[in-house]
Amino acid sequence: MRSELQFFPDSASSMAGQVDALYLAWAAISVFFSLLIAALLVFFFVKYRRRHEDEIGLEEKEAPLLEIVWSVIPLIICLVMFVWGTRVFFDLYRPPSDAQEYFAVGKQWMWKFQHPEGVREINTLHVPVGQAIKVTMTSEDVIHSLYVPAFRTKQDAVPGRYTTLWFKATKAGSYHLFCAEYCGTEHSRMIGQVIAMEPHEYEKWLAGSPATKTPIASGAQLFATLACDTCHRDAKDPRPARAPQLAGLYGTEVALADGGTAKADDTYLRESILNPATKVVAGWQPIMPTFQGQVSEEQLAALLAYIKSLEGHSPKQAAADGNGAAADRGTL
Amino acid sequence: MSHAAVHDLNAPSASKNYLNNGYGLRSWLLTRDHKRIALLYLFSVTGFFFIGGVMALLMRLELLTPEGDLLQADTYNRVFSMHGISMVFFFLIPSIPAILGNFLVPLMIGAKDLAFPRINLLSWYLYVFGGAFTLWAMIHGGVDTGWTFYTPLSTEYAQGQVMMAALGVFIAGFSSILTGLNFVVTIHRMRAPGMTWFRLPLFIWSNYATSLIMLLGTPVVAVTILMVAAERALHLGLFDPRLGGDPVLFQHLFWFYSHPAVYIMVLPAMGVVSELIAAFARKPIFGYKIVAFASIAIAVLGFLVWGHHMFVSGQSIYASTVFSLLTMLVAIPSAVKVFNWTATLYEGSVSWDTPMLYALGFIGLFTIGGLTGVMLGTLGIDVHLHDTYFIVAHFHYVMVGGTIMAYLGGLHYWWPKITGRIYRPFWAKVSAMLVFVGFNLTFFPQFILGYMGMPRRYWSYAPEFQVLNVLSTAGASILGIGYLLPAIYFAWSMRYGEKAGDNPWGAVGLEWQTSSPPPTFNFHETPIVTHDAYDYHDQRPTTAAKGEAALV
Amino acid sequence: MSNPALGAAGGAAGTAAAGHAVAHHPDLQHHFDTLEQQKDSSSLGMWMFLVTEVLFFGGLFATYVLYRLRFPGVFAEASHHLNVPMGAINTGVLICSSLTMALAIYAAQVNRKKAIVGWLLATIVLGATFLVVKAFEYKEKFTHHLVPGPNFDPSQFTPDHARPAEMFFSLYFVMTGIHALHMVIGIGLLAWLVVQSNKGRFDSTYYNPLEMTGLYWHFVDIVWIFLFPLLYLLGYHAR
Amino acid sequence: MSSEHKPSLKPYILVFAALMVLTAATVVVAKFDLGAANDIVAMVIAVTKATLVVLFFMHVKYSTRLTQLTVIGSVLWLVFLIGVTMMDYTTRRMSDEVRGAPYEAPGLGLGGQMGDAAVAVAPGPATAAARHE
Ligand code: HEA
Ligand code: HEA
Ligand code: HEC
Ligand code: CUA
Ligand SMILES: [Cu+2]
Repeated sequence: MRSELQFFPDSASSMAGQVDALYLAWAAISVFFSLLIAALLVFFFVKYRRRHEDEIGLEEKEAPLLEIVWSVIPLIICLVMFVWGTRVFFDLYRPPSDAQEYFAVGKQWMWKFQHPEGVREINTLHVPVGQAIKVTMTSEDVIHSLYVPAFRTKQDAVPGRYTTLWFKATKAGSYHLFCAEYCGTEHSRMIGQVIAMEPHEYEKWLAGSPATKTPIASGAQLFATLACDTCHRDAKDPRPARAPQLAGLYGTEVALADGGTAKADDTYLRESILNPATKVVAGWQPIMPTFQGQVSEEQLAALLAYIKSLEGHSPKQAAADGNGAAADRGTL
Repeated sequence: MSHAAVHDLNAPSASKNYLNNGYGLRSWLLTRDHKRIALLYLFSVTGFFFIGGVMALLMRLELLTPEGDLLQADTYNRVFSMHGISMVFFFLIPSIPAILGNFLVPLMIGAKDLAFPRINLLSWYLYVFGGAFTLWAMIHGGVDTGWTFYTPLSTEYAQGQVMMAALGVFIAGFSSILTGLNFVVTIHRMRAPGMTWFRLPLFIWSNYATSLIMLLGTPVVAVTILMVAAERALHLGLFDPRLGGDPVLFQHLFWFYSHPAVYIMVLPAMGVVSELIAAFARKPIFGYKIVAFASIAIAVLGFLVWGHHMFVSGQSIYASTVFSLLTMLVAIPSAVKVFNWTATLYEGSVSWDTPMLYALGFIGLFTIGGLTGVMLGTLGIDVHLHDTYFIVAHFHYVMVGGTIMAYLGGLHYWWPKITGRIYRPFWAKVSAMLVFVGFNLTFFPQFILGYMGMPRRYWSYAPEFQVLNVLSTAGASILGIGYLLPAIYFAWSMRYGEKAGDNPWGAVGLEWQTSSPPPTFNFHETPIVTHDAYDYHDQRPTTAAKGEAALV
Repeated sequence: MSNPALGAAGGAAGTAAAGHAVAHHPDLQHHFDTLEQQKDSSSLGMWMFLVTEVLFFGGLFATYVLYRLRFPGVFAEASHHLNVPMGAINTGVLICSSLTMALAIYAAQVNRKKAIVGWLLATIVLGATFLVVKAFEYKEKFTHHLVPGPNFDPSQFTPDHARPAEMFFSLYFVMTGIHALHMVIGIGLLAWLVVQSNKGRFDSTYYNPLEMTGLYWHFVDIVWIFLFPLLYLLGYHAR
Repeated sequence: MSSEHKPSLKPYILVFAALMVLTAATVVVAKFDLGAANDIVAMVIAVTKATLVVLFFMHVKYSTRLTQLTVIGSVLWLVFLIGVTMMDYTTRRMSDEVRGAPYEAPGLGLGGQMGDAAVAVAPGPATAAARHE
């Protein structure tokens, strides 16, 4: 597919065409201006070359009109290209609503992926053609950058927060996957492939791939091993409750001890596990220990998936509204 | 521009000048003469250029083949980091301001020296100390962070001598601050009688703008580096995500300086080009005032666009949009300058001397570099191109094709003033051609590589990128020879070159009114300025100025 | 511009006559024409230096602003571990020192050479007082394990506040540490001025070094004027 | 420059008194819970104090236009530095909403402790959307 003599990258995503058009337009503008300047320079250089030693140039003329013309023309070009470029940019980063959620973690020096179905891969990402895919990513150590040239998109994976990119592959094939942000010794080996497959092949591949536990299943297991269930007992448990019921919690409005309320969304759940004292549920003592430092990011995600599953939550409901920021956390 | 120093025009050439005014080591190392300090800078800065150049050659050799065979991955990383650090902080930033600027600012405005001669010497020592730390770091294993020192790689994960290199850059930063401070005060307070702001040569305007950036930007990178050092050495957590810190904040603070720093690198070059074009077309620069104000506009606007280095960093897309728009705006003054220079040639009396060749090279290559910069400022394209070889090509076009071209042009132009002697024009023209050809062969293929998606800072790469990389390496060796030649013939000319005379190019400008090399306090009598800059009509070159033609 | 002026020269002009009147003042450096030009130059130079100082601290303040807005509650809690009386006293001490510094310059302007030395010494004493108080505060932080790093004791904070609190203390030490370093340099400059003014070098015709050091000293005071409320007084009411 | 105006003691003493009073005021005000106004009052007082020092102790009131411009310029650049940096952070949440990125509590809970974790699971699709203000 890639020959030794190729001077343009594969175009294999729904956005590639748009980016290429923008690029080629700019390239044309650049070539035009570069040639224009070069031609004028050479022409004047020859035409007005010094004929004898004491010659001087003709007296300066002022030409305000000319100054205006050559300020305004580049300005207009720039503004037009700015608007165009910004639209492409927003398209590049605004995932369509039907996008499938994939998750990626960068770490020195590998990419770890997980499919929504729970399948995990390292340095290789299989995706179905024609399906919009949103990759949510973070990093375990330094900043990395997920880059697929054939899809014309990239995004830094930053430790401490989530970032996203999305793409829709349009052509089956295997494409380079690079880490574009310098991340230490083996930065140039933090590479892999995105393999775009026709949907039915993708299904086949999924079915054949070693099934890993779904997030919910591993969450349930963690819930036991971390001894969450010693306090958060099953509703049917005859013993007195030591902690609030978690089933059906997700998406509801929780009354807090300080009189306020909080929407039980992902962030709230996360918060409750990592920093339980931040928001104490009304009627309960803040006895829950913090699990900060004891659960990994992935385990956390599994726990969340499990807790959410306890009522078969509807995303729509959760999306309704609610600000999950902690009371003492600012807006930034 | 003036009738200064008339007494001395015909004085015997053996008269006292700044070069023969004392020969001992002390007379150099403790000098307060801005011209001697300029020469001290010339030698030390050139040293760093060749160090950086050798690193560049090592990289290019490694990149000849897709596999990593010449260097280890870790070595390669240290090599490009040291290449970037020495080239940016120890070569390009001080090059034009600290060498040509130091030499010329007092001369061009008719002052005896810079306002603070001792501080000027101090800034050279700071530069040397900073350089020594960096060299120490280089010898003891180097740095593996890239020249950008991104956190948390630099604070926690990098293995190399980050502290030492950071300290070196920190110290060199103060050198640059003090130079800027000296220039601003000198330009405000030390102008000769009659030297009004709008009679200043454009080189002064652009150095003034540069100095403002040095003063306003450098302290921020200094404190940022300090914070990185504190985090690395003392385990304070200022950018540490585990304490709730934000590694991207480092990028904001770093680029707040380092974007304006690219204008520190190019504005003085633009000033040089204005001088060259005026002198070799024997004509005032078209739209003098607009070109002067454009420098200031670049300096000011340049502080508001740094986020264009962070479009894919996770920066808010709204902030990115604003940064992109401002980036477009800051390109306009540069565009205006390019057009004004071109228009200056119209109906000029254009000589083909070597400095002019470099000036033309600058305009052409800077245009390409600048236009690709504006492409990168366009959001939709930068997402794909960020951290690819397209960036590498862009910045070498502006820094090497732009600034170094101008710097070499300026050196050739003022060499007779600095040393009193002239180099061999034949070799100068040969090297100008080698540099031009070698440069384009090295860096043009990298634009294509970049769009194909080859990431930068890669020590091994996918096989389909090889053809263009081979071209690039071939170009680099031509370029290397092109740079080696001037080092040889300049050195040669210091001893064996023909005496140049006070004004070999028939240029106007105060620096050409005094003897070559100038006396210690520059002028035998304070000049009184009565003409605008580049006023060739009222100040026709009186003696036949033959330029290089006399020598060929 | 068309005015091909001799006398109309801008900026540095200084007519020859003026140049001669004071040209032989012992403190006039060779490359300047007049004492006035020299004074204007050093004053402008000092101001340019202060500009860089503003931005130097600016980097720290920018960092502070971000994390403060990100963790308002944590910062308020962490600031409870700072000693407000000591901070307030130090603010007063610095303001006094600014006054004495200004008075030293005033003494020079009215030619009271003895008083210059006295006010300078007073400034040094006040500056040193500030540093001593600061040293006690630092010591307190050490003994209470509030210094970021391996010895930081998170158990003094609400559990989920501990790590951003460490960040607060990182900022506290970097900001006050760099400020204290500036004070030390300032005291060094003042000591040199004491020696010079003891020799009677400064009077109403020449007191440039005093004025320059004064600018620097006042600037350092201003930094503290911001540091004090930003670090100490957050959530003071909730103590 | 300062030499042009007649030196006098009175302004120094007055400014000194004002500075002391304002210091006391800032401490006293901080004792009361005024919500966000605490910060605003503290900053207004600090800026006032700084202005007094600059104008009188540093003689900027009697200085050249250039000096005054220098002071204004440095403050302006400080505003550039802080303001434009914050332009990013204040719009991050909006940005993450558009991009469908979970706007996470920055920093906490991520980073070093992810240790030997293998592969993470996507946070619920609704997270981001659930984050508006
Ligand atoms: C001398 C140094 C220098 C100069 C002058 C410039 C000038 C410019 N640069 Fe460059 N840049 C760098 C050095 C420099 N740059 C470096 C070192 C990096 C990489 C850092 C790193 O990551 O390691 C970089 C990276 C860089 C990026 C980040 C890319 C990325 O990492 O994703 C961007 C994005 O906007 C950019 C833009 C610009 C722009 C718009 C200009 C403008 O100022 C250019 C203006 C000039 C012109 C526009 C040309 C003349 C115009 C005409 C002849 C007329 C026609 C004009 C139009 C129609 C517009 N540069
Ligand atoms: C002023 C700045 C400057 C200058 C002058 C140069 C000059 C050169 N640079 Fe540099 N470069 C940077 C600034 C600069 N660079 C920066 C900031 C980076 C980013 C670093 C980072 O990512 O952190 C970079 C990165 C960079 C890369 C990308 C590395 C990577 O991302 O993996 C490459 C690759 O080709 C490169 C090549 C070159 C070459 C071939 C030259 C040539 O122009 C050099 C020519 C000079 C010589 C060759 C030396 C002189 C001659 C001799 C010693 C004689 C012997 C030679 C022969 C006989 C052939 N540079
Ligand atoms: C020592 C007992 C205890 C353990 C162990 C415990 N919790 Fe809790 N948990 C509580 C109490 C008590 C509360 C209510 C008070 C509060 O909000 O802090 C609570 C609250 C919560 C909430 C918020 C519930 C709501 O109604 O808003 C969640 C979610 C939660 N815990 C999850 C977990 C998970 C997951 C684990 C295991 C990893 C766990 N807890 C372990 C005691 C415990
Ligand atoms: Cu990961 Cu580069
Ligand atoms: Cu930039």
